[in-house]
Amino acid sequence: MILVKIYVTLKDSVVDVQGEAIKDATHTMGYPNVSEVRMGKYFELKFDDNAEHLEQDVDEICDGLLANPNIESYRYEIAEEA
Amino acid sequence: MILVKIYVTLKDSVVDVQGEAIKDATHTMGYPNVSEVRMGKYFELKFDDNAEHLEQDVDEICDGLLANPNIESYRYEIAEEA
Amino acid sequence: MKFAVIVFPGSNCDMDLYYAVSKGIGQEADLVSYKEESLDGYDGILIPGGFSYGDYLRSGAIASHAPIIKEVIRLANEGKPVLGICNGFQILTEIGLLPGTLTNNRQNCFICKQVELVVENNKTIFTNKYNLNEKIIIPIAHGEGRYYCDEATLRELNENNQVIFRYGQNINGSVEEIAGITNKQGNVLGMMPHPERAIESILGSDDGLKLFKSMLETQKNGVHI
Amino acid sequence: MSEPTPAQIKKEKIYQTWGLSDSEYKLISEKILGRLPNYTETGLYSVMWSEHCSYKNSKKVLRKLPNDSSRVLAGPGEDAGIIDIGDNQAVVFKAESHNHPSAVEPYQGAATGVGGIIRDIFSMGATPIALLDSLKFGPIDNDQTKHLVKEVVAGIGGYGNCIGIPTIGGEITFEKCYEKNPLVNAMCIGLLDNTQFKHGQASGNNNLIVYVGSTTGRDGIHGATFASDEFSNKKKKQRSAVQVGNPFIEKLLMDACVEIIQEHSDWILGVQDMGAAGLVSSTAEMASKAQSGLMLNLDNVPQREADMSAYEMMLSESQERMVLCIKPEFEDAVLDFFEAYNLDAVIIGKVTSDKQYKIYHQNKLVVDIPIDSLTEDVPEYDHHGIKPARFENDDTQFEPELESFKESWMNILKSPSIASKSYLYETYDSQVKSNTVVRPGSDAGVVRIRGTKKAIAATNDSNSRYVYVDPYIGGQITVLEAARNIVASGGIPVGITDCLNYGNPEDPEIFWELDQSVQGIADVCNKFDVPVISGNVSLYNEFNKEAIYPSPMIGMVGLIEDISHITTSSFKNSGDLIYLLGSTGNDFNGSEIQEQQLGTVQGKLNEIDLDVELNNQQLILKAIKNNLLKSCHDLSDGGLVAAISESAFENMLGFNIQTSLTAKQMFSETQSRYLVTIESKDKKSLEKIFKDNFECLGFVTNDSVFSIHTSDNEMDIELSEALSNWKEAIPCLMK
Ligand SMILES: Nc1ncnc2c1ncn2[C@@H]1O[C@H](COP(=O)(O)OP(=O)(O)O)[C@@H](O)[C@H]1O
Ligand SMILES: [Mg+2]
Repeated sequence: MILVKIYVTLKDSVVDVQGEAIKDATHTMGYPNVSEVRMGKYFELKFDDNAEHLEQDVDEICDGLLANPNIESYRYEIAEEA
Repeated sequence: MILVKIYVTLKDSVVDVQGEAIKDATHTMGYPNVSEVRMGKYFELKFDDNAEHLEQDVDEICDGLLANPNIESYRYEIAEEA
Repeated sequence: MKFAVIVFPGSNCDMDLYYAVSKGIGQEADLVSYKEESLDGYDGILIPGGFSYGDYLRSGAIASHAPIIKEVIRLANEGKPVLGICNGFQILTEIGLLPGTLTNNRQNCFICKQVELVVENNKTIFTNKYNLNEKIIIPIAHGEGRYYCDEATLRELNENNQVIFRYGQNINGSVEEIAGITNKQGNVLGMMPHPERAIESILGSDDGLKLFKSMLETQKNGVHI
Repeated sequence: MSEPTPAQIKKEKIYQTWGLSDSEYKLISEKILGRLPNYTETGLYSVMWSEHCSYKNSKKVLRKLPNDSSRVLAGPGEDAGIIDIGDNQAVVFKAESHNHPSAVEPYQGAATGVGGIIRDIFSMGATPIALLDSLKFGPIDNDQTKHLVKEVVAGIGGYGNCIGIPTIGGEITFEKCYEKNPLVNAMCIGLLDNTQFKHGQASGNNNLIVYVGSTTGRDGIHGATFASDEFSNKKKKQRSAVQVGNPFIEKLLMDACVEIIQEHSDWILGVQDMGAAGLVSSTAEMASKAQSGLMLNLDNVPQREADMSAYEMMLSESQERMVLCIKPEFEDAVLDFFEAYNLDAVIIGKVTSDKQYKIYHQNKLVVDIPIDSLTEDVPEYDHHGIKPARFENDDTQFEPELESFKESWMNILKSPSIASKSYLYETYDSQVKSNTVVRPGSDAGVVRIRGTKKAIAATNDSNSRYVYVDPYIGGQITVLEAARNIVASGGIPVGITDCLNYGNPEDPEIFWELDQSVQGIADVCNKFDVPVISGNVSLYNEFNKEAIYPSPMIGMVGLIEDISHITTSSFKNSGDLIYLLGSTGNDFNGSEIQEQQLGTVQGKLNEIDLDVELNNQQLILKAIKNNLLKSCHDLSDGGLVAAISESAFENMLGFNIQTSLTAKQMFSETQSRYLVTIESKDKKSLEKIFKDNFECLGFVTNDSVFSIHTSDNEMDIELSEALSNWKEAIPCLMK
């Protein structure tokens, strides 16, 4: 079993409405020192061991599905699993 | 400036309706070796340097805002930034 | 004129579109499953609103991998009219037939209400029955309807008159109040508001009817652009 | 970890922690089984004998409610009741509470509440056509309540919008007593185009039991007993019971179930949703109703988590699951049918003739009990009611102080319970399916029935202040208010569903409130010939022993015979004449203005003359059928002040009125009144219908001013100022 951790984040040029709302909420909660919040997505995908072109597959899944290239970018880490 | 990366994931016992739908989609896309998908949230919070009880603050923000303790758990990493 | 209304798992405005075509303009419409692999014989493609695949992950993202999509792209490239409403618009951007992206409303919640739209371009196959700058009342019902694109794309949309509808007031944070756009060729329209819910005055407005009539008019008499 | 043995369960009284009393346990082991129940069996009894599933504390009271009329095709007992609306069509509706789950996890609690009530409707083979919701929270003056409101509303919208059923109405009120015990009631209405509905029955030896839908996990285990339990600080650990809704799967299930029932009724004998107490309650009820037994093999149940015990599987409340009973010769057809919808369906058991409930898990027989004992042998409790002390010294009639007429007027408009809720309900899709003629914002929501001239009006109403002040009259008022909303929209009330939300019924004072208010509801239903065809009881709504106000919620459905009768509450044109139908007394006890000025509600309520009420309803309907009314609005909270302002707002019109009422009486909440407008040419015709008992107040204007002349006062109010008080109150508080 192979575990792939994928992080999808909004490109810097795109306003993050949810992040902004969360930042405001942290201030109301009494944490004025939070100066920026960006919200992204985090995925854990498990692959059966026999994945041959793992990196290529992951790239394709990210480009085609998990991230929207117009507004998002992604990175990932591959970890073996028991 | 301090950068905190926060990962919020559904507890294992909670059904991940989005993850299931994404898994099915990866199969349609031709990656049958994806055996599980879990979807979570990823946050990047920037704190002004003068954060005194940083860990405590982050815990409070996570518990009270970013994660729903009924169904989610979280972990985080703290990194200095330029 | 024969329309295909594409039905994805989770589409929920498919019947509304079906009625808009069959009752509203008296034309033939078929509900066509996302599983189908051919759209031969259809003169127009309609992609309905709703929550395809629950809108999980990102609205329209999963639907863009359905088998039928290849055919939608083929017909679009052949110049057939393709109309995506709400979730349909989101799907059209996901598959790249239209530029930009629909993201969370500025208010960060779903909004359902009657809104005013301004017809920005009435020389299209979808809007030739409207007057230029006509103000029409059409309902919206979406949570992810804030149109976003980068500056270059925006410039191009404006230069090519691809912005077809703008909101009278910026209702959800869309760039330049954009509510609906076409592709460069003008045969693919995506819009967040629901013209198919505005075809009978008893339901609050019949301003959407002209959109469907425009498509029919074009089919009969060609486009007067 | 191994399960406790039967002897341990008895010795350590483990059953008590699951809500079974000593005497109930004794009844099970000594009378029913003649042996000690094992762990799984004890679990089954504890959920099936909970108040939520068995109504053991409320059955006696519920029998007061009439459930028959010439239109009733099915009453309580099925997943939902059915009302004939002619032309071989029927409406199916029910309301359900999800109070405790929403208190714990507001988004998912509310969402799964909506999901659950929708399943109750489509399991009858009906196509859901509308949703409503009744919500009660504490005052929005703290972050916790704001969070609760935001999440509950988001959960309701999240589910309803996604599945594509319009939310056409509801109510939202704020009261201190709901601070820790919010109420979340949801109602669904379905349309049956063929009145040959399916009973949820599992009959006929060797017929098969099919499981379809989502996988089973450990979610919501003991949700049903949890819903029947009082709430306190200590119980935070119950958070593990959270269920997560998947409206996407539910949409597939809904479409599939409606189709299989409508198109392939020969394949199936029964369909039931898995709601509270999941697999056990759905299968046991289906078999018990059909006088059959049932054999289930849990190894076939699709499982999401590893190593689930039989107990966990039987009690799981995982969402979006249904059970069907089918004929064996159609096994393949049924499984293929669901496959085409991308739904997992499996055979998990069969019907037997021995009336036993036999459950196998990992090749062992883990349950072997008489199936009827779960549903039929529940002891019924006859509680004793005592009139609470607050009803002593209650003969005073409150008199409001009007230091400033204008300020009092504005205070009514910005009171959260009266102020516009559009900020909240605009997050619900109210139009999907293109049948909604009247969206939230008028008196009742209205959906037309495509292909006919008919439409359905529906409303959710409760007025717990009045029920608190006088349970009997308050119960009456709740039904009357609902009926007026239907009538004002042009409909004839045809049926009711209810959610009876109360505190702990073992407290005699609370039981008295329950008993009295249900009597009030029943008496009005009988008088008006409106049956209660379904409903739900939610007791133990207490937090640290503080009970909510007695809060019966009435979901009423009306039939509009011709869409041309549909009437809304908003003024239409300047120059139209404004009439008040019904006489106004000094009714300030229990009113909004009393609450505002005293900080509480109290005092005696005047008796209601049901003949006058009925007569006024008929006059309104007659005027509507004669096409006279341009608008019609019933008077409720906030009296004439609220009603006339609300009517003016939608089309931004003003009015000029001159009334024989005093300024104070403008705030009176006397029952049985309506505010209507007509074109001036129709003056004679209207007055002929109304006969007496009305007052022509004045006329609608387009000069953006409310001009008010009472017998003892006069003032002008700017429309814009009134509007912003009413419209901005909720958004401001929510910020
Ligand atoms: N939770 C809700 N969901 C949908 N509509 C709502 C909700 N709350 C209030 N509304 C709508 O707001 C309007 C006013 O509600 P309310 O003051 O309770 O009406 P009434 O006093 O006539 O019963 C109604 O149209 C009602 O349907
Ligand atoms: Mg009303």
